Amino acid sequence: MTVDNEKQIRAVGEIKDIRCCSRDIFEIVIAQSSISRNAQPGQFVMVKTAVDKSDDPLLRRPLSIHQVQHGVISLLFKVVGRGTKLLASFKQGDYVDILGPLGKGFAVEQQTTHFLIGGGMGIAPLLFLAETIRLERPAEKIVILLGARSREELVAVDGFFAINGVEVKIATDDGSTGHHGLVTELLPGDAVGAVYCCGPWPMMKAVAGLCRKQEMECQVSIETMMACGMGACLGCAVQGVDFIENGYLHVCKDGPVFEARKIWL
Amino acid sequence: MTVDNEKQIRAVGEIKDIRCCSRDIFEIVIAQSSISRNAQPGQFVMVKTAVDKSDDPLLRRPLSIHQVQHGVISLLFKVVGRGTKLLASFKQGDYVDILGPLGKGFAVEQQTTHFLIGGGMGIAPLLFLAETIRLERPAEKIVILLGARSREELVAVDGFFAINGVEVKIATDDGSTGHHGLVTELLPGDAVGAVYCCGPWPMMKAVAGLCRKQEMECQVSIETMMACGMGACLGCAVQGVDFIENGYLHVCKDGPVFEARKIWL
Amino acid sequence: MAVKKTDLAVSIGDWKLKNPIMTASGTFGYGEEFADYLDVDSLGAIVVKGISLLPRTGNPPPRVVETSCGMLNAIGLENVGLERFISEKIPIFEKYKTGVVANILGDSIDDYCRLAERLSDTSITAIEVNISCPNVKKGGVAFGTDPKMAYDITRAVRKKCSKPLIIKLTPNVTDITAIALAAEEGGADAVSLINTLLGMAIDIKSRRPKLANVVGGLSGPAIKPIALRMVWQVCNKVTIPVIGIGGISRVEDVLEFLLAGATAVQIGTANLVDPNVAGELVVKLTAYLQENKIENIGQLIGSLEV
Amino acid sequence: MAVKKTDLAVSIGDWKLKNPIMTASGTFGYGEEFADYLDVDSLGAIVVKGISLLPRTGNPPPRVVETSCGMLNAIGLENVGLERFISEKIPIFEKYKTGVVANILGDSIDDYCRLAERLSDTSITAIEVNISCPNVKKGGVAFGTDPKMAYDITRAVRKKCSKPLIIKLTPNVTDITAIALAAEEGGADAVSLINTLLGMAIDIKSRRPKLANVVGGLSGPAIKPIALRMVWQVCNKVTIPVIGIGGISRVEDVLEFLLAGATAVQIGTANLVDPNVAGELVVKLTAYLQENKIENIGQLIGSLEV
Ligand SMILES: Cc1cc2nc3c(=O)[nH]c(=O)nc-3n(C[C@H](O)[C@H](O)[C@H](O)COP(=O)(O)OP(=O)(O)OC[C@H]3O[C@@H](n4cnc5c(N)ncnc54)[C@H](O)[C@@H]3O)c2cc1C
Ligand SMILES: Cc1cc2nc3c(=O)[nH]c(=O)nc-3n(C[C@H](O)[C@H](O)[C@H](O)COP(=O)(O)OP(=O)(O)OC[C@H]3O[C@@H](n4cnc5c(N)ncnc54)[C@H](O)[C@@H]3O)c2cc1C
Ligand SMILES: Cc1cc2nc3c(=O)[nH]c(=O)nc-3n(C[C@H](O)[C@H](O)[C@H](O)COP(=O)(O)O)c2cc1C
Ligand SMILES: Cc1cc2nc3c(=O)[nH]c(=O)nc-3n(C[C@H](O)[C@H](O)[C@H](O)COP(=O)(O)O)c2cc1C
Ligand code: FES
Ligand code: FES
Repeated sequence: MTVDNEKQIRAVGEIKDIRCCSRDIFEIVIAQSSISRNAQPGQFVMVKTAVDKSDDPLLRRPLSIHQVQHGVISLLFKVVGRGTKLLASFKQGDYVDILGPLGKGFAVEQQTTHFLIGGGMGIAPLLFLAETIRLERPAEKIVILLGARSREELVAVDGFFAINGVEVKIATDDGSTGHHGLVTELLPGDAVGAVYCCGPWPMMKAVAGLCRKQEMECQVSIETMMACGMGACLGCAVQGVDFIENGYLHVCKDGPVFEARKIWL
Repeated sequence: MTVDNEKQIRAVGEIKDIRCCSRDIFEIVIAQSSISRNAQPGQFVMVKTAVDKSDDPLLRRPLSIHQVQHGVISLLFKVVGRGTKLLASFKQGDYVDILGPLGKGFAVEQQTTHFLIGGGMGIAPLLFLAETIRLERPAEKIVILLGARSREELVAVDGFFAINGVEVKIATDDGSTGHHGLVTELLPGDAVGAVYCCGPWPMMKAVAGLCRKQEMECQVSIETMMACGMGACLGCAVQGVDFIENGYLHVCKDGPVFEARKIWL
Repeated sequence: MAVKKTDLAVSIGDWKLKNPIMTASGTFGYGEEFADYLDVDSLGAIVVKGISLLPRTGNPPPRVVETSCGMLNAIGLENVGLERFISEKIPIFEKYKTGVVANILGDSIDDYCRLAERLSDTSITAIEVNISCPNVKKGGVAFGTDPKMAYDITRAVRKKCSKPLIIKLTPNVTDITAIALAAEEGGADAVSLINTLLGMAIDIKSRRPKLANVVGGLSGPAIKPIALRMVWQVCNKVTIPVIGIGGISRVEDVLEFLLAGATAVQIGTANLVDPNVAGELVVKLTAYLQENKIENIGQLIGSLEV
Repeated sequence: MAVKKTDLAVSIGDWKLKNPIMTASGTFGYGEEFADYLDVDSLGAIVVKGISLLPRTGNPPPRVVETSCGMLNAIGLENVGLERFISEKIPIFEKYKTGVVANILGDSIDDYCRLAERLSDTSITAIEVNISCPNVKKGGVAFGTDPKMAYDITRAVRKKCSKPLIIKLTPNVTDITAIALAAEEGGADAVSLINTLLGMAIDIKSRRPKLANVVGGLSGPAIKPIALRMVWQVCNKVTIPVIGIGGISRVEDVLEFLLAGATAVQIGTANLVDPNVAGELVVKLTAYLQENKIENIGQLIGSLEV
């Protein structure tokens, strides 16, 4: 089944670990050397959640690559429907069928400071991104701004503290930890550098707006419904600013990461 | 979900044990006090094999009650398709959704000798039957005749040896254990008593034929495709000898156990 | 403020159902089979196994086969016939404190008329006409595949039927709205849809069809999107109540059909899998209305925004 | 005895395919998307995304939604248009060592004719005509729902088309055999079926359709029994080759369609789930023939015993 050509593959990986981080948020660690070798931060995998011999749920589910280590990838996901519910019931030692790495990830260029802004499950791709920036650009500053509804919804923050010289700031809607308010309020009005953002639409819209004002480069990671995740079905359409001339963009191929100024947010 | 009224119920039972008896034959032990209390030998349960949140496979699978003990029932099944394959992947501690006890089981009356004849997976309902006869009629003789393709396919025989004063005879097609030949050849030509038979059609036909000749009462347990197992869909039709006058019999309600002389075998 | 009672009642003509959850013909026996699993009286109504003038033995086995998220059946309308239905089954129904709908089928318009006329004299609550059956006089084309035939049969039965009259539509057509309109014009009090979609399965080992009848009717979750589309289309065309059927097993499914415009729904194949499901759906639908502070189920019906 | 080579080749008119496994339009991109997952050249043929005279942006999102064992799509026939197709895509196809079928769509018979004429001058192997599209001149009724329109469009396109001509049928009809016969009479070299079944899904939270287009096409394992029944019915009526499509994902599915009489099959939604599936099916089909000592795939085709 594995077509390992150092590019996109379909492979079955053993689950090395699966654990509940909070009420309905899980981290799953899957052994997959090819994907872990080729993945870029911001890319995702398509995960089959149906058990063998069952055709339901039919479609795979897109999940961002959360972290990459020694031949394994880890995913951080929230149970929102039946696919993620099924995935949460997988056990260590089970095998899971995945496609990846898929899509265009974050572009990291030289900057004074890298601001990684995550809201809710938007935190998922940011750990891999932070680790990559630290590795490739050891001298540049990394600031992580995380927003969540409450302390309970704020998971997987520890990973960031383990990275050298990373500053982490937190905001919660209910004030149960960190700043009481929106994550956008954590971005200094005089900030200079690049912004990488993943979260709910209103948050990304707000962040993109701030960046436009402060003339910062901003990349956002977009979510849509996806059937294939690999550019075949054209299901994942989203309007770019050049929609009238060039038609829809396709999140799984052209994204999921886009320059904010190229998308209608 | 449980509607426990000492009759048929739909209930979720915890899997106390699941083990592979041979290559593709499994025994599963399910905690279900109501079903274990009400079950009669020859009755069956309908088991949901799809995992929670999946609609596929849609239908339940009929399995005979193999044994009943202290609040648990056990099932003995062979993996033949996707439903049984899924069931085999359940683990101890998982919960399984079952309906039961269903159908009409074996009728046990006073006899000099009770011959229990099983072929292949037809062994499944016979252990519960043997234990019931022993309990209800301690003085009567029980003879178990078992046929299988080979030694490997012959499973769950030990249970019979544990029953007081039971005689067990074995035949295999390849002679790898017991008599080299058909299980029907194990029935003495001068046998007197009642016959209870479960196995492939050709075997049940042969046994029914012998019984007719030897004027023995013979009950057979029939398998058909079933959708509901409870008399609602009329999917499980089979011709009785009075078909012209009365139409089809329905295996899940009128059976699965029938007097051999009332069925077109 | 006092908690207002949630009102789940819906109407089909003069007939008031305590809630919109019905069972579908052929999947709920005569109700008694389900007595161990649920309280039949808690349902809005039950529709019993299709009934013909004379008893039918139905098709030879195999009659059912599973498919992906669905099943095919070719029961062949096995039933006890009108007379035994009246003498043996109706006394059972009289104990139920809910509506009992007789589903009727025949080979000719005359068959249907005689069934409707006779049943109108019984305690049956309503009559549902299964027009997916082949019209023997027209070379076996199903009544329900032609608007003219659908109109003719509805009109003829309407004259003989003093009970609420439901015409049950087949989905195996190019334009189901044309058939629904014909039924409305013919005098139906409601239409119910969909019946099963014609399907087939083959056993590759024996190289034979899996059903003795070769083809059979597809039902279950697999067909839900088609059923919902047809219900929505029909609700946009007719003014009489529409009863939604097809792949309903969860309360979310019930809500989808109500939002699309169905006044009530019928639960079919799901009964065969989970015999208590119809009762559970009444409970869950009630809870949904309460949680969402919807006082009257009418507020949901047809409230889809497109 | 020397082991004979297994022959999987099938023919559609003069066109010989090395095996009967094709991919279905709209589910395999232009082939290149799948290069990482399988060897496109190992397939019998690929059918590429439907193409219109002018580029189309397609429908607004959401465009896809999952259903039980199936999916609904309302892509809206997004494509790059004929000119870019010829200049950008055909050069890619020329590298493939397998047949490439162009799937065409339009608003009028004239559209289809111009597409067929222009593509006949290219290196495309064959042309498949998607007649599920609405006929703008006839008030938007799909060409494929009326035998007369199906005949007219086939006949007109046939005159302009020098390549093998496949007419792709919609299942949303009362009698698909009538449409298939019309296509045969109109001069088609083959018919392919089925396209998607019209379906719908509703989001109960927002009370809005899950697809921006409200309705969409249902595909996947859920529809396989319907597709197989239609293929079998059509195979019993027409003499031209039939290409089976609908819910095929396993080698058993392929065999069911071949037994029912299909000369070849197309894999659709399954490509979206398992991008290497079509390649695997070629391998598994070959293995099946070898294990069962079937020398020629022709021995399987139509060998169902009813
Ligand atoms: C590129 C990409 C990366 C993602 N990364 C992550 C991640 O790292 N962690 C995480 O928790 N989630 C992530 N998501 C979202 C995740 O894919 C969905 O939550 C998941 O598919 C829902 O599946 P389900 O079966 O549990 O829910 P369903 O029962 O299918 O649906 C439940 C809800 O989720 C929405 N939904 C369903 N499928 C998708 C989909 N494909 N994309 C977006 N929304 C959907 C539905 O509209 C519905 O409201 C990502 C999505 C995309 C497109
Ligand atoms: C009353 C009754 C009691 C049974 N008891 C046992 C038992 O104790 N142990 C045991 O191993 N098996 C038993 N069976 C058979 C068992 O139900 C089937 O093997 C099982 O349903 C197959 O499911 P599957 O999904 O694995 O196979 P599928 O993939 O559904 O089919 C594989 C093969 O099994 C046959 N099959 C499928 N469903 C049924 C069915 N409902 N009844 C009969 N054959 C079927 C099919 O024709 C096919 O050839 C019993 C059957 C009945 C009717
Ligand atoms: C086993 C079975 C028997 C059926 N018998 C009848 C019948 O006698 N009369 C009828 O009008 N519909 C009959 N139907 C169709 C159902 O009432 C219903 O319209 C159809 O199954 C779609 O609903 P579902 O997907 O919820 O099952 C039958 C369906 C099944 C599965
Ligand atoms: C996302 C998607 C896009 C499709 N686009 C086209 C198309 O452009 N032209 C066409 O003739 N059929 C199109 N189809 C229909 C398929 O080719 C096929 O007929 C249908 O999906 C049934 O097969 P399946 O169940 O194997 O998917 C499309 C199907 C899907 C799922
Ligand atoms: S999800 Fe299929 S093209 Fe993007
Ligand atoms: S299996 Fe449904 S009536 Fe017997």
